[in-house]
Amino acid sequence: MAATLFYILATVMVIATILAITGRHPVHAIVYLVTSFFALAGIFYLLLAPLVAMFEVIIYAGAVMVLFMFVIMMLDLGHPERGGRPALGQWLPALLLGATVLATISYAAAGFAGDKLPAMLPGVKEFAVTLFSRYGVAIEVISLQLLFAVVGALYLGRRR
Amino acid sequence: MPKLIIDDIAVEAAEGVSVLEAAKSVGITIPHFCWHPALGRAGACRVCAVKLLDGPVKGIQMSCMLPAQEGMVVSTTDPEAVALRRQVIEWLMINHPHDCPVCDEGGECQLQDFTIACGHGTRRFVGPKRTHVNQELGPYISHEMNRCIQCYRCVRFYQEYAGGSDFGVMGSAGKVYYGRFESGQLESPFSGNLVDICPTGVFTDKTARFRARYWDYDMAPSVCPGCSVGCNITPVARYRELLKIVARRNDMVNGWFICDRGRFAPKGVNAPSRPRTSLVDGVKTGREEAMDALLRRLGEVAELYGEGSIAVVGSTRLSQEGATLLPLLAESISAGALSYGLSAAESRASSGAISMLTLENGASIADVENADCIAIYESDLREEGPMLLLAVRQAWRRGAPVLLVGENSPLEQVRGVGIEAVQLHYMEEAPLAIFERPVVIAGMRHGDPRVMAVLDRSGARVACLFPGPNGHGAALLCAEHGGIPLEEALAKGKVKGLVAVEADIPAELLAGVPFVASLDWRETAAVQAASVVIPTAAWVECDGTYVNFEGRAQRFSRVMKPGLPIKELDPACHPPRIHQGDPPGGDILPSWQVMIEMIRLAGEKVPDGPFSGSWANLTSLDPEGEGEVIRGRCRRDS
Amino acid sequence: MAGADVIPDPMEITLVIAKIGLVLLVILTLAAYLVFAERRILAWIQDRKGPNRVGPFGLLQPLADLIKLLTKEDFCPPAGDRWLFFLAPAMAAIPAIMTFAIVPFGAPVRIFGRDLPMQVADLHVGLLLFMALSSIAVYGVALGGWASNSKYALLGSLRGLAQLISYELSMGLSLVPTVMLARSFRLSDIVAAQEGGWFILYQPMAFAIFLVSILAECKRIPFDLPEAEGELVAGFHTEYSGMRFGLFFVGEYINILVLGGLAATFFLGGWQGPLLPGLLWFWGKVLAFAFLFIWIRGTLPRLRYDQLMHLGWKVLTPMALVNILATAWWLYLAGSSPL
Amino acid sequence: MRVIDDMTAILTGLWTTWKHILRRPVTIQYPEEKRIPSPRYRARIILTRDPDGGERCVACYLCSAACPVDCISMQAEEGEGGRRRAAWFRINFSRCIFCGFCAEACPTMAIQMTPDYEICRRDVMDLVFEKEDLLVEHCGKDPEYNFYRHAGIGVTQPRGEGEGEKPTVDVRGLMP
Repeated sequence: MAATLFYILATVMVIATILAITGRHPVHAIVYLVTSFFALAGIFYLLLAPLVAMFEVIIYAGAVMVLFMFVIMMLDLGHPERGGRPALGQWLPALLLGATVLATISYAAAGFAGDKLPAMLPGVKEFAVTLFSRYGVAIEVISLQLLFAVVGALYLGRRR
Repeated sequence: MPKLIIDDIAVEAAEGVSVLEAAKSVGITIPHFCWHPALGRAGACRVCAVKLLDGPVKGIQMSCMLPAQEGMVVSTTDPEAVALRRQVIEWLMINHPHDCPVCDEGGECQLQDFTIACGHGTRRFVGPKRTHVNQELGPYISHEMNRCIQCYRCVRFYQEYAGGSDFGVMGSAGKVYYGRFESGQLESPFSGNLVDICPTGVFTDKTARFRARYWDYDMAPSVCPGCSVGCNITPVARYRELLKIVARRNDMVNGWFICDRGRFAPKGVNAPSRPRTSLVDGVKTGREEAMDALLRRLGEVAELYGEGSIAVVGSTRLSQEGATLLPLLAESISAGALSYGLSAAESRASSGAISMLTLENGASIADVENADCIAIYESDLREEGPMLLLAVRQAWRRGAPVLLVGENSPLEQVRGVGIEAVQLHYMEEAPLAIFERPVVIAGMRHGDPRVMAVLDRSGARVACLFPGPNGHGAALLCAEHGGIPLEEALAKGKVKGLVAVEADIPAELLAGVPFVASLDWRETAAVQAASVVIPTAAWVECDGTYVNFEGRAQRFSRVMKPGLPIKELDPACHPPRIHQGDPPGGDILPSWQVMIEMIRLAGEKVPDGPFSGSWANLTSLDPEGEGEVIRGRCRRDS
Repeated sequence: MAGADVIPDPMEITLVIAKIGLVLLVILTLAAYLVFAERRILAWIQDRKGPNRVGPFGLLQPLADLIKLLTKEDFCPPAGDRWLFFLAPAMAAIPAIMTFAIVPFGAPVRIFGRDLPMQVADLHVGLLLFMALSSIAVYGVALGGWASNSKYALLGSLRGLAQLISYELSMGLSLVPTVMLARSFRLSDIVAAQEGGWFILYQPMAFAIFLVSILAECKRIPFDLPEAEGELVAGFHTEYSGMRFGLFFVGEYINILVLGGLAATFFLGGWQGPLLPGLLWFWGKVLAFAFLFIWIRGTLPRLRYDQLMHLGWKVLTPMALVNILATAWWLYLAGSSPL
Repeated sequence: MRVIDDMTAILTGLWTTWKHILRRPVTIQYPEEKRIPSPRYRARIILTRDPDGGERCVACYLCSAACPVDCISMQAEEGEGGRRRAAWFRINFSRCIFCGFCAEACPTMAIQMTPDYEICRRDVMDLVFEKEDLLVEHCGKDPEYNFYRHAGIGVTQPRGEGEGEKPTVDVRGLMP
């Protein structure tokens, strides 16, 4: 049952991602990408990582892509979908990088093929404890960075 | 040329002009009733008061009585003048019956306009009003004396200008009465102008009584189709019905007035029997089918009786547009004869006149009015050109003798306008040579073409009264294209098919013709005899051009849409419950457009418009303008 | 794949499906009547009578509205993006309905010898799922407005986008203290944690922030800027007609019910309450929230856009952050079990 | 404290609306309950008669001229006794905007407006009212006025016998 679900979700994800890359209209591309995120979240859930699944949706689909869309809608980009297809030369670096990533993943997958996943993944509590004790400093540094960004945004947006 | 200042505007007035006219020339209208451009001043109404602030005269003055003088400073808005005008108009309104809602003058009434302009609103006088009994003035003019403001315009026109003797002024002071000395029809052939000239509703047009209001009228500049004088008129229509005709000013032709015949004579536009739909053998069809049938039958006639057995007949009431296309139509259907509807006598006299007239020796109405001797040759002006009679009277008032030459110039015609005239037998007897500006008015009905040559040599200006409103144009084209009288064509016995385009052919001439087709808007003998009838638009329903007796081409505009008048519609059809574009019977074209369609159907090359070639300069005539004189074309062309 | 390969009990599946069906029925009916109730209550507030013609007291009005919407022309602007235009209403309505899956709407009952929780899915990350779904609902507004290819719709959807992601932040932050108090993301745990006292007593500030934020999330007056009929015709759904408009509309009212239910769950003890059965308590609280929403709509005027952003970013978000800090300090000082 | 002021303002608003929830609605249930507008209300147009029972309308065309939407049309004709009257008179109520200019323009008080506002019809064409539909058997709002008694043209009475008129002038009399 879970395997069936996985294959369905994986197919959806791959197709949606391909469409997101090849789609010529930015808004359509975003919709495909969000679909892909959903499928990914489903796969995380199947992998007994519901927390990651939720964060995937909240942060990527719910925040990042929405901001993307906001910018696309705010700035009238005209009709980029009517532009010409990228030339072969422009495809090459992407193909090259894609092949490298694919090869790496294949190698890694082959290496881990025999390993068993742990029977129970850590829950929210364990996750939090690890995050805030072991990686506490890093988290604080990142959050400070975000705070700077917020203060900077407020500064830029202040009334003169 | 005195220079004066009116309401802070510097005006240079013509010599001898009144202050009122000087103000009018710069667009300042001073209220007035008794003053009229054609009748001059009387000083009777007292509403044209202005105040002179500086100059040779000072204080309140009547502007119509006061000649414009150098250095005058005139104020029309001075409080004193305004107050006087308001008081005067209040006096004039004291006895007014206040019946504007039922008065036909309402909306086009000078008294209404100037009462408002002078600032009089509410009647303050509480005493009783003076009343009068009305007179029965015949079928054309209705009389309502209670509305009178005693401006004397009617009497001045009727007795002085038009020479009538049966109408005048009676009584004195508050009893002043304008009317006939006893009830009965007005005798003057120009009595209808009382309607136009009365500034209020004493005289109104009985034929259009209680029909419509000025703001609802369909109006357009037009030309009278009554005779060859070509008086400028404004036909008034409402609900696709011609209601009445009003004179339109054109100083080169009729001035301010028109005759009763042009104003009241039935024009046939509203006639219920008027052809409104195309007929083939008495069966209603569409216009296209009727034209197809007409061409087919003409082909059959030509096949049966041989080439040249068809005659195309026009008339002198066909507009110049139609008349110029007539030869093209004749050519396209291979007609053997072309006629312009002139009788044999008319044809001879007209061709003589055409070859004699030049730009120099033709007389206009203004020439008649300024003549110092007038000879009327073989003509009854009451029939052939009534407005010339009025012009003759103006010349006679200035001292010009009037000679009536020939048997067909009855003495009665001049009696109606109060002229004394001398009768002669022959043109040669007239001592024209001793006068400086003699004018001969020659009738074409009984005229002798040989006399035309005599006139040409006499040095007098000549006014040739062609038959019909476009007689001059028809005669010009007749000479150009070799038209012949229909009698002659029929006499040869070859004509077996007739195409009558607005032609008034006597029934006896039609009797022997096997095939007759008619394009007309009147129910003529030709329409009754025709097996194919195509209705055309009447003169008020289309644009067109008439060439008047002196050779002045004048454009008339469409007054109303063609179609059955609402009055004649079945009550069930009005208001229309289904909305449609054309009213019933509205699908008709002017005759010249029907002719172009037929030329196209016959497979000939279609001209761009009615006027091409040497006539092209007529295309741009302005209906509001004075017209263009095209007299003497033949001499110039040859 | 390892993990969840357990064959579920068919009985359980049947019950779950039955629960889903029941909840769906109740929610849709309630949403329909919420529309009617809003029209009547607004009318009363404005001294009018409201719809009272269809059926007794106008009670069949929702049916009449449904028939009208169903029979109207389904129109897409010629220059619009057809595909997204038709997708958007569903993206607005479905997350709202899905969210209700995690809301516990009554005390667990024993049926067929087993404990049956009155909740469709008792996820242990339930609160996060709510956050995830509410962030997805943004797409409905954004895509609907953009796909209409109309200036009013586009402006409405831009406003909607900015408003929804802004207030989602303060909403999420205001919920952190409840999680800290309940020590779980699981909604049934949160309800259970309030047995001794409703969280509104401990967290009035968080409740206030949450209440304002859900008003904004529902796009209700005084935060209805994405629709703003006085300025933008009908905002992001200007170009919609018929049942697609109906979907937007129903989605909005389901959202009211769901957010009311969540507010009850997070701060008012969920289905808990004395004397009366849990189901009644829960639905009573939900309807009380719904009434509050309508009442506020009948009272307050619409904010200006800068006021809206000011309130969200400069008032609610800092307040929520301060509240989290304060709660953390309090919990730290009070020890492991403050309640 | 601004916050407290703001809160009070919001709560006051909520309290006000709460009070109105409990108040009786002012709505009138139209087809069941009807209001009677004031006599000056501008609705369905009628053509009234004078006190003697004659048609007041003299078809002077002033109402059709005053009408800003051109919904009035008529044709005048001469009736019995020299009375001017309308051969047909038509008001297209589907166009009428009930501005009342026609009634204001009417010099004979013939055209008047009534408080009858229920003039809906199933068919638009039924909103075209003819003279028969417009003419009523009473004087409307001006019970005494009779135009022809004042207009000195001798239609309802011999000339010189109307209100405020001297006997007719004898033109042939010699007295000044």
